[in-house]
Amino acid sequence: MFRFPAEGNSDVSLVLCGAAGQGVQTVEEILVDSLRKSGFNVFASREYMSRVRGGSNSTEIRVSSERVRAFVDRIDILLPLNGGIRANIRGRISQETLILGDAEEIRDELSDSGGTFVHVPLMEKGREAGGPVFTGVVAAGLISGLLGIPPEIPERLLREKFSSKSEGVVTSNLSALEKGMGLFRELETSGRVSVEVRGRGKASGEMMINGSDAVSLGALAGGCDLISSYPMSPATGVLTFMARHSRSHGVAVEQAEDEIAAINIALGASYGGARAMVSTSGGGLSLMSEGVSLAGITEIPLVLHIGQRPGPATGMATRTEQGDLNLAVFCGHGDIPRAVFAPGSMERAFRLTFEAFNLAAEFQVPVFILTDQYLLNSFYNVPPFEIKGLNVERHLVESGADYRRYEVTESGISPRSVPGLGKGLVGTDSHEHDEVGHVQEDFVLRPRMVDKRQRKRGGILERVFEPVISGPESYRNLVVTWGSMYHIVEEALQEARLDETAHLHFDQVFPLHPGTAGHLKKAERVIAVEGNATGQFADLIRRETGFLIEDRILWYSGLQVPVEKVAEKLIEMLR
Amino acid sequence: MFRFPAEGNSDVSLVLCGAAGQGVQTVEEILVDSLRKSGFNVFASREYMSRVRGGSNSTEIRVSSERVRAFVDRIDILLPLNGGIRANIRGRISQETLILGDAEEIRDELSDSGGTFVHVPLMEKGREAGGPVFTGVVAAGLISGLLGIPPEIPERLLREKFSSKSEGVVTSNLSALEKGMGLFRELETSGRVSVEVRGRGKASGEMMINGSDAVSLGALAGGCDLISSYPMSPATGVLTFMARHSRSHGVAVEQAEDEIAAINIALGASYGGARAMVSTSGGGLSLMSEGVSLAGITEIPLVLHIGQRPGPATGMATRTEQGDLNLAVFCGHGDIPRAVFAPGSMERAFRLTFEAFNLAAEFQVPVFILTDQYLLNSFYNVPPFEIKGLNVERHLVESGADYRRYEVTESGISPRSVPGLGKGLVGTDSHEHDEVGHVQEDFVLRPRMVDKRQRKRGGILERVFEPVISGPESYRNLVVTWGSMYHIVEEALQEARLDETAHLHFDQVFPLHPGTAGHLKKAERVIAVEGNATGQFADLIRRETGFLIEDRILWYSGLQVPVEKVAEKLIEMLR
Amino acid sequence: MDHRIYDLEGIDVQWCPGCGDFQIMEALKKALAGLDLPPERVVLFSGIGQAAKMPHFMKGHFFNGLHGRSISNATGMKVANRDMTVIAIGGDGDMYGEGGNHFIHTIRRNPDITNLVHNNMVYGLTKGQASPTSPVGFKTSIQVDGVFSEPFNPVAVAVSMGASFVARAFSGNVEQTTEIIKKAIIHKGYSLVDIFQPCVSFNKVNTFAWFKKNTFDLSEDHDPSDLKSALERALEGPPYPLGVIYQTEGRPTFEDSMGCYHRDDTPLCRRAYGPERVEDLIASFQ
Amino acid sequence: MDHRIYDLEGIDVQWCPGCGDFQIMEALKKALAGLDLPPERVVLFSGIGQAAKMPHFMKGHFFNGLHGRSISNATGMKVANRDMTVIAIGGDGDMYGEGGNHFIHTIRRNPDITNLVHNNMVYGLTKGQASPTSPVGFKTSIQVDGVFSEPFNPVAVAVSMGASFVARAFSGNVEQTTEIIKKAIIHKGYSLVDIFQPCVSFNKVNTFAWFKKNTFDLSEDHDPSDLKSALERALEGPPYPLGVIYQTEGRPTFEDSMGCYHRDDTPLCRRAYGPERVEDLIASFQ
Ligand SMILES: Cc1ncc(C[n+]2csc(CCOP(=O)(O)OP(=O)(O)O)c2C)c(N)n1
Ligand SMILES: Cc1ncc(C[n+]2csc(CCOP(=O)(O)OP(=O)(O)O)c2C)c(N)n1
Ligand code: SF4
Ligand code: SF4
Ligand SMILES: [Mg+2]
Ligand SMILES: [Mg+2]
Repeated sequence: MFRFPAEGNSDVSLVLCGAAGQGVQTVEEILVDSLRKSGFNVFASREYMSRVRGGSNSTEIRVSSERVRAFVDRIDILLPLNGGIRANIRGRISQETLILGDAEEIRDELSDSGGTFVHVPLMEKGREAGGPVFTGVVAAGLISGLLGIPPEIPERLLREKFSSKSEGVVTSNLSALEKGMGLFRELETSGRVSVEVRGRGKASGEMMINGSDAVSLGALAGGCDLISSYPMSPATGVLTFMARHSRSHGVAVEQAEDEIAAINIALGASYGGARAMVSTSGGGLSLMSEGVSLAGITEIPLVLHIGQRPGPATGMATRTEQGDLNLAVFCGHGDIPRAVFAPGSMERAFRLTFEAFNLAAEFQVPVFILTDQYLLNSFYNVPPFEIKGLNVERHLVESGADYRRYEVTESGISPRSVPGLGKGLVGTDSHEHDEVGHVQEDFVLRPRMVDKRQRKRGGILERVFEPVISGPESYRNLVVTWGSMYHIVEEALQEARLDETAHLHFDQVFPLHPGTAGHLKKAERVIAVEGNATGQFADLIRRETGFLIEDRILWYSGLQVPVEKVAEKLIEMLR
Repeated sequence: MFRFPAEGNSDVSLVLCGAAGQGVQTVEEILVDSLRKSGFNVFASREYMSRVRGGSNSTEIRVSSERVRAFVDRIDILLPLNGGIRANIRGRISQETLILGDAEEIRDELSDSGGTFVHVPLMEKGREAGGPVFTGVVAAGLISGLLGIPPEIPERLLREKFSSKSEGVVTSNLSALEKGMGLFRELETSGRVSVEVRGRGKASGEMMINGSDAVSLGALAGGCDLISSYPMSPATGVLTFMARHSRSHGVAVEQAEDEIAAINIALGASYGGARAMVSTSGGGLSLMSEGVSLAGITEIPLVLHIGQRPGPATGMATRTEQGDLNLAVFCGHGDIPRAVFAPGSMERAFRLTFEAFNLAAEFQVPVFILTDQYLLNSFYNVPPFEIKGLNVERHLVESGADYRRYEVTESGISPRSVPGLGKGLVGTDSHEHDEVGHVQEDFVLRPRMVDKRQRKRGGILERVFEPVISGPESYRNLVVTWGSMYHIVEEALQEARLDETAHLHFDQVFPLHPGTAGHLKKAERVIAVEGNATGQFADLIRRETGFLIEDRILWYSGLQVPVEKVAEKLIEMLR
Repeated sequence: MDHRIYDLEGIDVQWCPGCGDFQIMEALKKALAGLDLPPERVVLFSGIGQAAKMPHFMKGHFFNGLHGRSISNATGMKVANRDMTVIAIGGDGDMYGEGGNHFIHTIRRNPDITNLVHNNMVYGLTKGQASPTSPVGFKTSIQVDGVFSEPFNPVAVAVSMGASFVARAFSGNVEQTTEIIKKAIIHKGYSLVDIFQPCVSFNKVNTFAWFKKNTFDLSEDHDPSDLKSALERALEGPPYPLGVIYQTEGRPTFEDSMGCYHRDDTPLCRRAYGPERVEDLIASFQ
Repeated sequence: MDHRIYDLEGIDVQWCPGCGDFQIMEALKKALAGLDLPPERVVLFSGIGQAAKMPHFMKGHFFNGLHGRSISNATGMKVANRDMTVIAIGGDGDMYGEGGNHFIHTIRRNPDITNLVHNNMVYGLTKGQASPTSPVGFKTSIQVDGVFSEPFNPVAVAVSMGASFVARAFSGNVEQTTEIIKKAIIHKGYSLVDIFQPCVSFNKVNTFAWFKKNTFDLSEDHDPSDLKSALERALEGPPYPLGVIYQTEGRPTFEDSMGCYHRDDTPLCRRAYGPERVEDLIASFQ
């Protein structure tokens, strides 16, 4: 008999998989929503192929009494909706895996997979409910039953979802759901499975949100007035979110002809006083490099959201990696002050995107938010974002008649006005320029202006966010991470139960917090965990602090590294 | 009385200046050519404004019995052809400066400059010779006389130059030249000036070449078949050179609509078997970043010549800086093996560009040549480039029927074929791909392919050029430079006469030679001299070796740092 | 030649069932085979998008490059080796959006390449955003209030620029599309074939039925060498005429103008320059 | 309003004596003053090139950005603040070469900006390479055997795309140029004014005299609202007609379509959102 959570775990890891366009996403939506509304802690992470139909995509859903925020390898229950199950899923099936599948569809594909296959007649029940399209909802019903979700919750969701459709559609869906629950009751009666996740009730008032929406909310909260971008996975979600709320929330949204137009429209708008952003991936940022350089010399604020995916070039378009750190820190020609954030959680994605707009406005520099496909397409429940105490700082002044856009100041920051805000004329120039903004070939002015811009680095450094340290206060080993690796390593460390090992996580990767070297030097052994092939962050740390992190756990398969793999490697290295 | 070379110098530094389009360039050409043909060692360096007419440009010409290869601040003789002399020239005039100018044109502009103004009626003599356009040639005659150039040399040059023009034009020019020489004889008779540079005769068989032409020759020698680029100062010279010799030397030349097309045409051609290059500046490289990334994953060889100028953005379009090192090393998204050369002399510009083609072909990676406006627009005499022993290695194989373009090998290098060379099909892909080149979303294949590409870093590192060390073998102080800074610092060290100080120069800046740290650690004090605002190379050294070069002499005025300034700062720091 | 010579075995074609891309691939294979061109003579270039995946589904040399840049890659290839038949394939976003500048300037250059644009009036691969050719009012997840910008008419722009070969086809008519592609390949110079292609997943407006209804064959008596009437035809629609809209013969090609072929016809990959190539130039600096 | 209100004192205008750019600047100043627009209402955008230096030589707000990108910058500005008169200035290389893709797509978008292109058929600032509009055969230091590619006809492309205002002018005729620029500014939507401009330093073919000889005023009876005859006019030449070639009124502008103005007319720089703006959205995730 299968009991979940299994011995030693507090969560159940359920994986749905199936062809694109075959309803996996519907099942996922109903389940995730129902689970959260039932008060479970839920984590869900999607991986999908770069194609529209067919193939095989999957979603991992972890259900727990504790908070869950990371991707694991382990599959407790696998629910394949279609055949053609891919190696990345097969390889995760163990003796402990219960596979609930319809033999009519899956046939003997998984017979030698090592898991226990239990036939559930999803398709037949779907047909009974009204046709093959309802198979997914049958599956949702089965799982709802399994996890003990009160039936009225998914029922209500289905009613809402199909409220605009005919009564017949609603009835068929409800019937499919009920048939799925019936399948569970049969399983239960047969005594083959039992699931009990305790602790329901706490998460029901929380937000269930993914990285893409967290970044978008942060941007809107930060006063974003305009986004112009070119669609590119995995960064398109932010553009889509903004488009959806464009009219209701007063934000201008443009899908440009290419990334170069996108950044230049954004810079033109920012020059005109809009709080502007772009959202793209590494390839788009490569194309925007010249625009970043323009932002550098013109001192026009700009927020760039970069959703990383494996490169070089097209790489793996719908997959994940942390391979664009070097590009974010160094793109554009010439010396350009900037800041780069890399949030490790939904809360930080929201908060740092919010902060990015203020920082960009205050220092008149480009500010990057580095996320990745994994973070953007993962969901979990979080307490509602706190907005009290946050202020949108526009950092604009009315210009006087003799306004000088590039007045040289001690901080390097020139009071910023925009056309139409005051009496003065506002000039901006991509050449080296004088205080008014006119091009000059003056070899005394040039270093003065360079120095003025470089002085802003000091101010940016004062605002830098501290890295987060967790684990024992006095540690011998220190694991260093950035961006989406945060929760993976947090959980891996819990699982690995390593003594004297702490975790130092960076949500801001450039500039580095001045305390960085101090933390590193306290450890006897430092290990970087990164999602790229060379250890870009470890190299950056060495550049900034001189500290060499020799031990690196580097992962670049295209999928996020699972908790267990990190734990395993850490144990190997540290025990 | 003025005597040149002045006490303590072995060279005379002559500066010509005047408005664009006013003949400064003609004077410069005649003089430089005549001097070299007379056997003098000559160095000439041009600085010019980003405009077509007017303004004030200048050329420094150093004439010496020893080799001269660097820019100095000192002006021994100033010859202004027009008024409107700019601050960067005025500021260099000292009590030792002899100004030969026509009061009719210069008026009292330089009366409080500190130098000694001697009126020479250049304009009147020009008019006598045939009109104001001949003023420049009069000036050339004056200087020829002054430096003791045998008259027949400039005469012959003028005859050649105007051979296609009417006899009248030739006669007027020769008459102007003679009148100029007459002016010198008057000066001499008056006993006010005497010049004697010894050591004539040695340089006459040498090449007089600038950086732009040295890079171009290196490319042609390296087998360059195609260059596609978009004009951008200071990199256009290479494109122009190739265009001039396109038919005679069998190279395809295309001015593309933009830099993105330029690099993609080059990559298409390289895929097809051409040895291809692009030439651009930092802004163009920003735009090409995505193309660099494409070269990375497709493993298509490409040579990129980057003529640096001050940034960010448009910056100072016709000026010099070393500000694009970060971009060259890190541009493009994802992890991309590459090599970056930064030649410090004409010989190295030739040789390293040559090598770049072989290296790119062998490792199937992008190879960068980082130069700058200073190097590209400076001339000096060098012994004829040695081509014996150099071989163009195409590194191509005939494909068999089952050819696999991305065969995984131990070295990471897959034997490269191109369409039409053999029986096989040649596939290439910007996605992660299998050995044949087809896109695959395979999480086992992905790291295998990443590792294959990364293994090439090992091979590239084996080929790395050693840094050049000069000065005492056991040193306490070490000055570190790269690129065009080489000769400046060489001369500055001679001038500064610092004990126990050596000079470590890098012609290849990425990857770094494994011996780098060893050299650095031997010194008690290390000083980097760079032409940018942050010390990009010093930061890169720290990233690669952990060694922090705290002392940095950074120069970013837009003009090349003169020898004296470096000497002065080094003395300040080291004495 | 049997067009199945172009089949790639054991592959998983990633297009949606019912997508017009299948038929375009069929037409291309038939056109190539019909011209007796074996896969070893053909180089397929593409960018990124659904259409651009084609080189992974059929035989040939191939270069699947960046989004929007394939005609530049193809132009370089054609210079490197004039013996090859060069085809550049992509979607409307790829060729007219991201790659718009190369589209214009490749027309000006006139390399002997054939450019097939699968014009489904939508971004397929990235799941349904508007493309430059989407009709005004077309609603998507980003164009929530419907497309605002005027659609791009590639045929009209190409004709107004005097492109040397401009045609429009519809994937639903494989036979005609095959014939048009053949003509495009035979044409010496840049040939644009804009191919209407239904995207069953994301374009519920410009469907197979819509294209069927809104297209018609150019009458036999259209003279594609007549620029004026070609322009009229290019601006016409809906319904849109299908066929060769404009063609002008005899314009020299880009690659033939390149200095590298002035004295030597050898493809660049077979050249064997040594450094002695610069001896004369070194001397000229002495 | 006296156009000298636009004069900037104490500056060194960097154009060559005799360059057509001077006259275009004069025409622009006169047009603005003629429309009673003070410099505080006007924002000048430009890229890089000789033409693009103009904002440094006259009064106004200005944004002198990158080579080729100014119309994108200008579009963003117009969204940020619809009260401003936005002019984008550049050369033929800037607007049709490096910026070619933005040219096409800005036409589609139709923001209310005026685009002045100083078409001297050469790259001036970089010393004489061919531009997209250089005539075939034009010899330069790079096009040593003469230009090979067909010249770009911006007017024909713009008209064939249905740009809402398309005109051609000649710098030598300041009065007519002034009138055309006025109309372009008044026109609500994207207006292209392609202005023939002699470059005395680098274009010895298309000189003042050449332009004079090869242009003529559009007759009074040309109806710029008639697309068909506009297209004919656009393709005509040499000699080339000068004047407003095509104009269509009433097309909505890009900026007016933006969601940010759906409920609120305030320019974006004056908005005062606080984070409470997302309260409802946060709730929707609960
Ligand atoms: C530089 C860059 N930007 C964006 C993308 C994402 N992208 C891939 S395909 C595509 C559009 C596809 O549309 P289309 O070219 O019309 O082809 P279709 O899928 O419709 O055949 C986009 C935006 C990318 N790969 N590269
Ligand atoms: C990205 C980039 N590429 C190239 C350049 C160099 N560049 C500056 S202006 C120019 C062309 C100028 O020609 P045009 O736009 O016709 O203006 P004109 O000088 O003729 O008025 C070029 C190639 C640049 N500044 N930026
Ligand atoms: S998404 Fe559209 S274009 Fe892409 S394969 Fe499917 S139907 Fe074809
Ligand atoms: S180079 Fe030509 S375009 Fe530039 S200012 Fe001189 S004449 Fe005018
Ligand atoms: Mg499409
Ligand atoms: Mg021009």
